[in-house]
Amino acid sequence: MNQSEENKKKVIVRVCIGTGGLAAGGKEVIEAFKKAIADFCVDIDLDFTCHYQKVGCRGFCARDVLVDVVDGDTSVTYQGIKPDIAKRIVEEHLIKGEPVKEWLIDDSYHAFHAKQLKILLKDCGTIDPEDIHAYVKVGGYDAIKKILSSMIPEDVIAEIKASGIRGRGGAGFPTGVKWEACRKAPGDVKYIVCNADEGDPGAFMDRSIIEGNPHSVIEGMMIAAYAVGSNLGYVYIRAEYPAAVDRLKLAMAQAHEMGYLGNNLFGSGFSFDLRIKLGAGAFVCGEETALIASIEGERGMPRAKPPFPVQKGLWGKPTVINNVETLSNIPYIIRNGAAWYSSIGTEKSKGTKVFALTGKVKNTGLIEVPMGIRLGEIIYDIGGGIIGDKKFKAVQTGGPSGGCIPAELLDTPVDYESLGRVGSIIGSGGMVVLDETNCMVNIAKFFLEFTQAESCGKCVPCRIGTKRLLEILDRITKGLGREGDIELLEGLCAGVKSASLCGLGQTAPNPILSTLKYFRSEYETHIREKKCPAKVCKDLLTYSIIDAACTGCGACKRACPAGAISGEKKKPHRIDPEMCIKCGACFDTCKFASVDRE
Amino acid sequence: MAGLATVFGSGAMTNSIPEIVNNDLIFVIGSNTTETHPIIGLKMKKAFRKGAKLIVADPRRIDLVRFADLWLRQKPGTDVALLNSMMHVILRESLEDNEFIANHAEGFEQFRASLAEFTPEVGEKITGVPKAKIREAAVLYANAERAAIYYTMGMTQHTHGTDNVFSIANLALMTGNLGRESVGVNPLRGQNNVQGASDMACAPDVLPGYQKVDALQVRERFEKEWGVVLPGKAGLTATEMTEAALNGSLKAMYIMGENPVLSDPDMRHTVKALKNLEFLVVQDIFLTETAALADVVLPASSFAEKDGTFTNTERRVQRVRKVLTPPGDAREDSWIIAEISKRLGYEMKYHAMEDVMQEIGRLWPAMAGISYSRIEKRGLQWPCPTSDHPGTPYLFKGGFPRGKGRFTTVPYRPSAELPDGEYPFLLSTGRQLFQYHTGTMTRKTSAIEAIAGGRPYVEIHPDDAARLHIADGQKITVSSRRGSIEIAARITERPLEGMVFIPFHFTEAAANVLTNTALDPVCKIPEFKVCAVKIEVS
Amino acid sequence: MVKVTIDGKTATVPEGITVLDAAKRLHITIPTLCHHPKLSPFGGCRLCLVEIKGVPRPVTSCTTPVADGMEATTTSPNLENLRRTVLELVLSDHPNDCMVCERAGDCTLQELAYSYGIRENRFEGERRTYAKRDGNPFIERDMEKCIMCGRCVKVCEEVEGVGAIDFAYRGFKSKICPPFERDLDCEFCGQCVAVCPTGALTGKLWKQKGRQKDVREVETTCGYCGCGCNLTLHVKGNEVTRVDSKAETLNEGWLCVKGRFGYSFIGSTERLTTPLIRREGKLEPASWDEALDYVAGRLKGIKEEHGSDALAGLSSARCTNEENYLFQKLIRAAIGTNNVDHCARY
Amino acid sequence: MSEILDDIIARYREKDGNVIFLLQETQEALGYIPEEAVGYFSKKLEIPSSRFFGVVTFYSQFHLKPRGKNIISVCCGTACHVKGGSKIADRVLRDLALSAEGETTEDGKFTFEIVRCVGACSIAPVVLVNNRAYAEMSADGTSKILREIKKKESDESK
Repeated sequence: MNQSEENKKKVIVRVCIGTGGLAAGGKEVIEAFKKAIADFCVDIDLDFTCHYQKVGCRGFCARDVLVDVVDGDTSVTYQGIKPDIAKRIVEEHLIKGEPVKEWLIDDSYHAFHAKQLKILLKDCGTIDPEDIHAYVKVGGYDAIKKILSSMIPEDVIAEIKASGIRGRGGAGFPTGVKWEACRKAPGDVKYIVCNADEGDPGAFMDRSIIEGNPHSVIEGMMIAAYAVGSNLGYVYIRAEYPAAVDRLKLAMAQAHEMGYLGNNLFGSGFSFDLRIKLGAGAFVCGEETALIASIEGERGMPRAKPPFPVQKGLWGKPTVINNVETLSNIPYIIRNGAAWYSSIGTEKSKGTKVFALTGKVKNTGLIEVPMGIRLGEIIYDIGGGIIGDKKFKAVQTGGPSGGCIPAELLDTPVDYESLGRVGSIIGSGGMVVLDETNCMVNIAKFFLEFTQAESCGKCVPCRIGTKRLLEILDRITKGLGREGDIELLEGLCAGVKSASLCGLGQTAPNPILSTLKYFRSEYETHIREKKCPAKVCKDLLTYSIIDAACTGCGACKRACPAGAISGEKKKPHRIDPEMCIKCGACFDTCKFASVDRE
Repeated sequence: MAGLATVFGSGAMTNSIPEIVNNDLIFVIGSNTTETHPIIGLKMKKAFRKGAKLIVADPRRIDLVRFADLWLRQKPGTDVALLNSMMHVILRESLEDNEFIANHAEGFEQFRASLAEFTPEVGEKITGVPKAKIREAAVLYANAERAAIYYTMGMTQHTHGTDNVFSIANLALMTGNLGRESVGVNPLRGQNNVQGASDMACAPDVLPGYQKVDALQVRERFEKEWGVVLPGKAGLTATEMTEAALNGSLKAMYIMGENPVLSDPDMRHTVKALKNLEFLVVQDIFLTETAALADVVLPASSFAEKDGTFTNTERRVQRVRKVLTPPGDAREDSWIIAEISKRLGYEMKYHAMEDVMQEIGRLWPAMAGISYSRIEKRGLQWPCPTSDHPGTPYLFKGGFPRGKGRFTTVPYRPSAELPDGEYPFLLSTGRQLFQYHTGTMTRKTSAIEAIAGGRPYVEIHPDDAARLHIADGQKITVSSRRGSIEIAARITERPLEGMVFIPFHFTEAAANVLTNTALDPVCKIPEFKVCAVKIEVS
Repeated sequence: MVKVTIDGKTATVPEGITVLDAAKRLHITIPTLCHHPKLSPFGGCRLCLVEIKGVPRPVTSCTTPVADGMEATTTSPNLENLRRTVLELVLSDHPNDCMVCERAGDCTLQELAYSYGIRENRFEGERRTYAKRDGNPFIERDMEKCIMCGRCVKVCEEVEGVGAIDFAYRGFKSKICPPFERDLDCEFCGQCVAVCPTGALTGKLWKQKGRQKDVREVETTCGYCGCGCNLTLHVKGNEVTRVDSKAETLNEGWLCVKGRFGYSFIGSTERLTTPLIRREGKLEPASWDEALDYVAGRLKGIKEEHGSDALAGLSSARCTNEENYLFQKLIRAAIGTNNVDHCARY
Repeated sequence: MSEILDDIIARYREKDGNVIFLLQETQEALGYIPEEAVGYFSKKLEIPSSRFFGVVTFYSQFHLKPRGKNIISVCCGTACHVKGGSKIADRVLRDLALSAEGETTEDGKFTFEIVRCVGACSIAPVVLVNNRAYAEMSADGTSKILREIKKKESDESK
């Protein structure tokens, strides 16, 4: 590098390499930029140097790969970038100064962000998660420094209590109260555990936070540790999240190097260190006591409460377990004050909540909204409505522990109490939108399949009860449902809910109960008429070809894996119902809508 | 057991089994407790769960080692050196209980001097246990609140078995670890009624209740009760009987429920002795190896076919009840004894078995308070002198029967026969979990035979096996100066290198073909635990 | 000490005990299946659920410690309904073969099904089916009857310190098995059999040896090692059909493989059933009178010829106190020598 | 193998390790959990084998048999399910001629697994091929990927 190189202006190309970004080719995009620049360098003496910044999830995964080009004070965002577009951006934008209009973000991008309030996700998509200085630059580790220099633990707890923050892992227990209980529990050795075993299908906010802003979690844990009197923390994280694990390890190493983890932090006498424990793939380990068992190296079978972990947790010592999102909020609360935080949200649910908005909405992605926003606003304003402008049917919140909320309740505010009232929960923040082509019995069955497979097997209601629930649902979707099945489901759901040992079993019936509550007629149609109104349940469907519409192109015949379709060219074809395996290949293949599914 | 009796005036477990769970330090030396006394093993495990520390001193990696905080792997036969050097450390670090010594013991000063030479360095040299571990064990034991020592035949079946027991007693006396709940010295008795058989004086020098035969007043009391004149000269011990049979001075033997052919050392020697008798009567439930040599065999009863009592290792007298009639013409042992006695002109008159118990109580005050009705539900531990006495869970609460406990100076003496060039391996013998003694009962129990029967084995260290090119399960020949057996090798890290171990239950490859008849000079116990053997690959 | 009220009855109980134990002190019975007083609490069967004032959902009384002022209810329509549901669920995954089950009449599950009068079961569906395989001669493991209470796992770990079995897999497929589902390879103490509340674990030796009727139970003391465990012999006719031990004994009901399973030697066909006298080198059957007269005659003869000390007796540490006493008395009083010893010397 | 396992044990002793750590490292090094490895750990560490087996079979991460060269994981989390993940799973089964999830093809080239949410719900349905995520997949698209891998495999073996 010669002197002139150093004097050149710096252009930053910021690329999303969250899971969505990676899957869409984030890394390849960076390589393409590098290659394009190198190619141009051969012929032209560029008047800038290009720096690359990999950032975590920016939320709008549906438009990945998202690329920011930052040139001095101006920042331009591109969406849907593929590697082959990089060359054009380099040539037209970086060299000639003309942004490439057709790939610039559009209105949907703005609409997606308009109603969001980003606290956690703000830094998540902008700072380099692999550089501790990036976090420090935006105020990172100020909160812990502030605490260590000016607050006693009880003050910290009071501040957290005043902020009103409640656990973001599912149950919504007030965080400050939990800390206080642990602080007061007798014992010299206490632990802080960060629950990053995000197991809910349809939720990925914790992963995104760790990938995008790992230091905020570490700082949150430090604050919690100081408040309860702990010197050692564990991050229990899914082994299935290798990128997040690597980020976290790197962040820990950097924090150690900077003296932010270890002994006598900032000369305060307070020491704190962290260890990582990899979860080995068991949903139930999201449950506090199962998680403790797992950290101890045991089968993740929940233990009876009381005693609660804050009294007798890891290795029998008082332990606070908070989830990633909760901990990540803590530094922001300390930095900006409890009053600021509690001004956001509703009376009982404070702050913002991150949701994974997925399913049949146009704008899928990770969103952060103030508590109290209405469901409809999320789905229509942020989510942009239903794909293909189909009819909205329900939104499933809270994963396998949650429920399905129908169209008539879209005005429901999103907070702990309101969602509870309509039979669902906020949970960890999964929000899956369903449209008219989704069968609600099938959805309930899907969740029961999940909980049944993930039941640890310790207690009877969950081990056998969820199995029996699933079997009843299965026979209903197969056209073998009987009168009385709905009542049987209701009775057993009630039993499993109140008799199960842990949260998994206690909430497993929720998807059934909420679909029964709002979509009972769908169950009845399955049972009495042996029909699936949404045309999902395979065994209740028959495929046939509408002679009048069939052109005899033969596409369906070629697609049929069972050889059930016959017919001469250019003449209407026939499906042999005996041979048909109801896979739907013909239906999907036919370009003339001549396959009838009933 | 003579050792403990000499020191304290009584030779039995000082504590009871339920006290084990409250130990905070358990020192197991020469006892494979979990295999030989499984239920006592469970109590120990319960204590470990409650936080008790465990020191195991054993040349073999026995199962208990899994639970041990400290494992001292002494060479077989070097226990005295190990214990002496532990005591050396205790004195050096002033951990002894001077108050206890002053009030309850005698002969300390002389004894103290004898320990001077047993530095941990010397201990390490003799025993092979690192001196740091010797020190650690000494400190752990001396500092514990509720320490108890447990030992069995690993201590006693040596030519210096009595010395070993003296050493254990010295250690306990020095630290004042006696006379309290969960604190004491506990020889675990190997068989269901060893304690009872000893109490009942099936022993040549005492009458029931450890009352000396040579004491005139004692004899007079018995003569009065029994109505005969009793001999005042001590008789022969079991091992002396074998010698007497060989030299012809003993002509006839009546053996009840015992199988010395398999259980005594040097099997060929034993068989020769028994064959040399003019007349041999054996009373048993099976045709044992010994019964097969008899002139008359009398069919007797199993424990389920008779009424009576057993006294377990903690001195607890418990009921045995008749639930079956003996098979065929078999009879209860007591009936047989009485019939023979009658035919010898001495009639034994009892209406019921309990009459016998009452007679015992009249002659031995420690059992005077025990009657069948009192032990209907739960047994009582002697001493129990009166019918309202609750029994005695632990001994020496107020002091020792002989007044003060006596320190005994114990020099280190090597075992009688140690490995040499010709017989380079050290053989130790003992039991395994599934079998019992000579197998008279267990080997006739088909389920046990299926899992652990008919497969005698010799444990050999992997390094030795590798050196001799022995494969696991391979038949090898083990020979001593007395005989040789063919037996399957079991390669395991349980024994020390240079050491082999054979369980003695199996007649097919009887360990006691090999063992040495050398006796402890006091107790006349043979040295089952150490002899020299060689190994040849067949 | 804390004050608790259970079903309206108030008592002062030690701090730290469970609601279940407190109820026991008040003579209130709460149904249980997985609970065992000597093992750590599990809370898996959910039968012992109770309602506690101020607690939103029922809690298991076997795991919940008492608190001062606690008010608990052990029975209510809701609780009984839950218990019934739980039992029906358990039975829906349990073979319906009490008629041939070795545990019938001694089975907690059967007892509960009986007391709740469960004849019809609302639930049906897949039942776990396992091929029976276990190559050991002591313990029959019929895991289809296993209700996953975990007592066997805990007794093996907490009491025996062995850990030969553990829970494996999860959910409906969970089962208790030796590692890699191989045959049981352990100490065969049978503690697991003793604590199993159903027919999942039984003694192989018990098989078809008799049910409750005509079986007598007699308390006695084990004839093996020096521990002196208290045994209960189950006797039918003139045969010991089973051995176990009661929980309130000194050995707490625990036994070892020999004590629990090593009893069949009693009925061995190899037992000596008649006196034998050696004639021309061979041992031949004889009558008692013949044998006893012969023995007495020979002993008397030798004594007369060589003196009392030419005779000796060797007794046994396996015989009773009374027998040993009589034996030495015979040797001393009838023969007149102190040449008497026993094998305990070793 | 014992050298690998000894190394794992050494690291286990260094950290406040546990059974799960041992197994994770073993699987990382050997690709699965062989019975002999468990026996080895059990003997060296005096932890009953039954505990290892209990843990191995509890967590879905662990495998008792070697897995195929290529791991095809179809996500069947909620978002993927509502967008047709199960159809993709059916197709993979058919293409690889397997009868159930979790199986490995006879030639050892492919293992097919259903995973419960990989946390990439906004790009559902997702298929992971050797841990690389493919966004918004279809049954046909998956078939195409499988064909490509098969071709590459057969080219390599030539």
